[in-house]
Amino acid sequence: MLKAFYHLLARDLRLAFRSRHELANPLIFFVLVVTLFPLAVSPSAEVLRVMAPGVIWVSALLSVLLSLDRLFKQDYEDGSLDQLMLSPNPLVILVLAKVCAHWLLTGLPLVLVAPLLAMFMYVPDEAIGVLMLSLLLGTPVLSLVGAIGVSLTVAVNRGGVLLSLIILPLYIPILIFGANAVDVASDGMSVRGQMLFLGAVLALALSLAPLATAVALRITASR
Amino acid sequence: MLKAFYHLLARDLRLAFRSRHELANPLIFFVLVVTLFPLAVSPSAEVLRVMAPGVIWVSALLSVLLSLDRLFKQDYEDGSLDQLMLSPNPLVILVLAKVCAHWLLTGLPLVLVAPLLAMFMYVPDEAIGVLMLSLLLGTPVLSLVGAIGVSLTVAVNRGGVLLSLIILPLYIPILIFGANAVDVASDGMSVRGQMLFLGAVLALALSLAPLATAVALRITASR
Amino acid sequence: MNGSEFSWSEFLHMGGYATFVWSSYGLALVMVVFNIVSPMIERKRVIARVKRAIKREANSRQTS
Amino acid sequence: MPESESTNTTLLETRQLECVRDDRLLFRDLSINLSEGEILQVEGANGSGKTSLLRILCGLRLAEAGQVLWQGEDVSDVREDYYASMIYIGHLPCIKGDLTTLENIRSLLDTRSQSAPIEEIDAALTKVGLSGFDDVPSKALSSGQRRRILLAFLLLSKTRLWILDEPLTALDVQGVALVESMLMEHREAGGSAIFTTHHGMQLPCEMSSVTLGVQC
Amino acid sequence: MPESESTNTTLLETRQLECVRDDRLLFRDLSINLSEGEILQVEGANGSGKTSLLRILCGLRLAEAGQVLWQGEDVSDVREDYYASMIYIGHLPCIKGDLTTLENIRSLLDTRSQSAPIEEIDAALTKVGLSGFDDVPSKALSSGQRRRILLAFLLLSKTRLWILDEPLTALDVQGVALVESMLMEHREAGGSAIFTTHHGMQLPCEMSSVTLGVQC
Amino acid sequence: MFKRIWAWIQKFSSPKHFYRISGKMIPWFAVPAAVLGVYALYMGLFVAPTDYQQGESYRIIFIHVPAAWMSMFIYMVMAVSAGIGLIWQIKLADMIAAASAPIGAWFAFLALVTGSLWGKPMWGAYWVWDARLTSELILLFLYFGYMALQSAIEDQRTADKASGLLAIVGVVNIPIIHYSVEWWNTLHQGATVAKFDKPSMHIDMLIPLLLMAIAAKLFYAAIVLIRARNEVLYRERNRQWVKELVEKL
Ligand code: HEM
Ligand SMILES: Nc1ncnc2c1ncn2[C@@H]1O[C@H](COP(=O)(O)OP(=O)(O)OP(=O)(O)O)[C@@H](O)[C@H]1O
Ligand SMILES: Nc1ncnc2c1ncn2[C@@H]1O[C@H](COP(=O)(O)OP(=O)(O)OP(=O)(O)O)[C@@H](O)[C@H]1O
Ligand SMILES: [Mg+2]
Ligand SMILES: [Mg+2]
Repeated sequence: MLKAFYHLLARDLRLAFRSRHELANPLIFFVLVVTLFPLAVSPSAEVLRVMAPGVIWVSALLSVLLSLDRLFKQDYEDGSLDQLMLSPNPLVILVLAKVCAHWLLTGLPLVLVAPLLAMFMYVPDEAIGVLMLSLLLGTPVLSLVGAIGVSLTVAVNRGGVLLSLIILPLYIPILIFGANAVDVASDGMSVRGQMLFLGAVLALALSLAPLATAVALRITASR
Repeated sequence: MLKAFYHLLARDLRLAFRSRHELANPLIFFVLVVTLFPLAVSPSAEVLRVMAPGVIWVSALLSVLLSLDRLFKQDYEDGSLDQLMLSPNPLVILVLAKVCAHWLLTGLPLVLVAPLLAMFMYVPDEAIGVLMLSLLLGTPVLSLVGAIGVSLTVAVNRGGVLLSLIILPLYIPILIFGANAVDVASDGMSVRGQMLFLGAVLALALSLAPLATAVALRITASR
Repeated sequence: MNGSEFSWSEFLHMGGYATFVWSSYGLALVMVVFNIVSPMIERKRVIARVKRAIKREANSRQTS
Repeated sequence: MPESESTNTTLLETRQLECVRDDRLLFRDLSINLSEGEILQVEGANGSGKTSLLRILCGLRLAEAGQVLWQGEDVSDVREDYYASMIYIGHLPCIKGDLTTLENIRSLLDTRSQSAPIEEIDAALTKVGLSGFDDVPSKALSSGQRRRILLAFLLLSKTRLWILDEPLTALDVQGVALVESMLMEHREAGGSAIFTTHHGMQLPCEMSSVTLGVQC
Repeated sequence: MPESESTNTTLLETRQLECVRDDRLLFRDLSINLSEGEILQVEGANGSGKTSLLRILCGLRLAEAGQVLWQGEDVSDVREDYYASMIYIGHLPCIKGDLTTLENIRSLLDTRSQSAPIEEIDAALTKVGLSGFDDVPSKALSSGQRRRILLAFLLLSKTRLWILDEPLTALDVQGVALVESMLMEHREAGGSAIFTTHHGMQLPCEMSSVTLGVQC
Repeated sequence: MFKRIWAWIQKFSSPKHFYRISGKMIPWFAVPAAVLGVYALYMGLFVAPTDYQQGESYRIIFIHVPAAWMSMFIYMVMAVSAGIGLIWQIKLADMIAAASAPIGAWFAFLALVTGSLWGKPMWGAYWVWDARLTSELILLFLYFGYMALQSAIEDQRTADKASGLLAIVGVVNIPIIHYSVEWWNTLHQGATVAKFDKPSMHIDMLIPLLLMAIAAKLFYAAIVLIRARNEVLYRERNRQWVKELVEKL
């Protein structure tokens, strides 16, 4: 069972590394979207500093959202998903493997590059650690919850925007707490509460989301 | 030839109206993304007023970007695009018809709903007209330029983020001028220069982009 | 440096801007070296690939 | 191999066509000569390049070398002329799941700037065994039924040259017979066709053939 | 129609299966009985519900009414057991274009928690005519070659029950012969199979069949 | 006459011919590049006087400015040769374009980073949203877009044409970007710290700067040839001459 998890994870990672450009894409999208704001709003330091936590979090969220497609869509379309569902292994494990791969390929790079963008947007140094931590706790939740949404919409063609409609509301708590933590940290206050919240949500999502996704897949696979 | 234009436009519109939810999607995405900012940054009127033009423009841009897929992707995948290219009519006309349909289905609704969002974000009334005008001039350019990008990436599977990488840099001038015009109008100044610029870019895009798209399609259709 | 005696430590100190100056020059050096080395590695890879293809072809000709 | 009894007008001709995919040479120096009223089958094993050849003939793909001529002129020079008198049906469905059978046919005809009265469309649908399905969204049709929509389109398009890639895909026995009779009628009306198929297709008439690939 | 000479153990059984799609009743009260060593062909015109039936048998689709039993127990109760001993190959490729032939086969086997030594895989590839293509990314293969990867997977999976939806799609004449011989060998080894096809498949052995649809 | 020129171009631009000639040309670029580079480095670090305003930090100029110039120059080279490849179907031009992109991206990156490193002591921030900086950043993205598209499309000819078209569209857009960013910045803010308002440069600073710029161009020429040769080998790998050549290596 652990082997099944590991094999699927390895396959997904290998697939991603096969098309190198795709690997970098969510990251570049993230950077690009963040860059749009100074251009659209104002390049002045005061304005940017206020906006930065929110903008970075929203961009991270959108970047994960748009890369969710690669979780199941292609597998659904080429029939690989059928094969996964016909696997003698529990579907939950396989789902978890796919979500893991997704996070390693999208969430993690965002966590790593966010400090740079934060610096460009004049976020004070002491808040940058908090930003990374909040993203580290938050992005896995985005992947996990996103998986539910994708599995529900996988049969809908051109479901991209439908997907956002379904998932964005679920993302909002994460967004609020994540962005708020950075904001508070910029003012030099403690962010223990926010972090505990994010941690709790992560634990919850980790235990429930794969199950929900597996159930959803069994439903939507019926074609 | 005009008939070919009209038929294709009608087909695309009919297709969109057939799946009603899809019709509403770019609009809902737009509204959702705009809504994220008060949640992520700050609900205070001063902050929102400063951010509003930029945020609305960025959201409109992302919303158009994400809906670009429907321009050619599906037609490519189901072979309809092959049939279009084998049409005795000039490809440029057909491209223009598809772009028109795309704008009517995404750009126009954004133009119409933007005033409402602007009001919610405390944009002064005198700037709202400018916002609409700037979107009216700008969104067609987004569709036109976007068409080039989509036609280049149509053969790349999971090209969604690649598409953004290619197009976002090309969108930046529109974004800057559009958002800036609203900003300036909020301060009660004249926006003649910005509007002229947007108009000029629209004229340029209208005359060159369909050609480039047609060339790109002939290139990428080769499979 | 003009006039006064040249001193390596002073030179390396760069009037207090050592970090910035030397990391710029360092990065430039890295970039130059990378741009020289990477096409060389690439060349080896291409040649190896062509050789493999030739060998495969020869093999398949033998078997058939 | 154009020594058929048909008129001697050459419709489509290729000269020294060469196609390479991913390092593998699929064919080289391929010269085909299709005259009016001729039916040509492209044969070859899996992966021998049949689909690639047909797409090159349509101008949807660039050949590595060589030319495709329509009535003696390079197709890229007489594109509109050529496209007005040929029709290509490939592996892909070209069908919009959200449109009904009727709408699909109409919009396919539209791309060719053609139109047909409803009676004619009805007749074609009946012929291909889809009568009664004209207002069903195509996504609710089975794979074979979807292919039949294309057959109706083929009938209605009334073009001189048919280029068909595996027209028998997903069709049942009746469907195969239907395609055969359609080809015969087309030929009698003076039309030409190029097609590929892996099923043995028995036409009660002369057929030329080209075989691709000495491959694998 | 399970009165074949094979052993009497019933592997797969359906009871009063009913399938409705889009308001149209495809079949009702369908009872199939597949014993060990039996080969069953599902017949029917386009759109008669063959694909739907096979997906129901796999548990990939819910029937409107009725049950599917694996060795006497409802498949949803013995899912892991059932899935460990059956394999389904449908219309869709299940192939990743970015992976090589070898990697594709490996990862397909992985989903079944199986593995095979490289020699065995090589042998299978040779058998299906893909030797030499083992390190080619699958997207560079033709449609028929891609189907052959699935045949290799089928060979390597060594399961008792094969459920094949149109296994002859896109295959050339040799490919068809290959599938026929594979089915024969599978049967001799005591395996069972259910398949659909529109091509006449001639197996030199008894075959049961079920015909769907009094339709159209 | 015209025909003869065309024939000559075709001959010279045949990959095989290019491969042979370019092998001989590389040292002619590489050696002067190295010599000039080292000399400029010596001049810049040891001879050029300290700037009375910026102190020693200004020495970043000898890296930063040539890199910034090169990033723009290479984009033009890339777009022009992509255009030639697209219109006249000259494979060599496509190869040059494809070989240029990564080098240009590296220079853009170098200009950005050295600029940032210079900005910290000068402006007190690694980054400000100034017009020139922003358009350099966008240039880097244009490079990324070109490279991503090139590598995303399997078929080499399609990839060349598609990314070539993109490079050309990018060129149309560069002046638009340039002006929009300028106006954007002058229109509504004055936050940018004092810009480069140096009346005239000390000659001892100017010379190493110019030498470095020339060295950078020569360096680019050498590297682009090496890279283009790799492209030739790779893309012509099925031709007999490549096989023969490789067997000798
Ligand atoms: C990330 C930060 C920076 C970026 C992206 C950047 C980018 C550029 C670019 C693109 C150019 C070429 C402009 C042209 O020739 O049209 C340039 C030139 C130049 N930069 Fe920077 N720069 C940055 C920071 C700085 C800083 C901090 C300084 C010094 C205070 C500086 C000083 C110069 C000078 C002196 C030139 C030459 C100007 C000329 O040719 O007229 N740069 N830079
Ligand atoms: N997208 C692709 N990229 C690269 N190579 C391809 C691609 N598609 C097909 N090929 C290669 O081109 C060759 C010919 O493919 P093509 O689809 O034309 O064959 P075909 O004769 O139609 O085969 P089939 O009978 O299986 O449909 C194949 O051998 C394959 O290796
Ligand atoms: N996605 C769908 N939504 C609704 N109805 C569908 C869908 N797919 C198929 N159907 C309907 O179900 C019926 C059976 O389809 P199915 O694909 O099972 O037929 P089939 O026997 O496999 O046909 P074929 O031989 O053409 O493959 C068809 O008549 C069609 O109307
Ligand atoms: Mg084919
Ligand atoms: Mg079927």
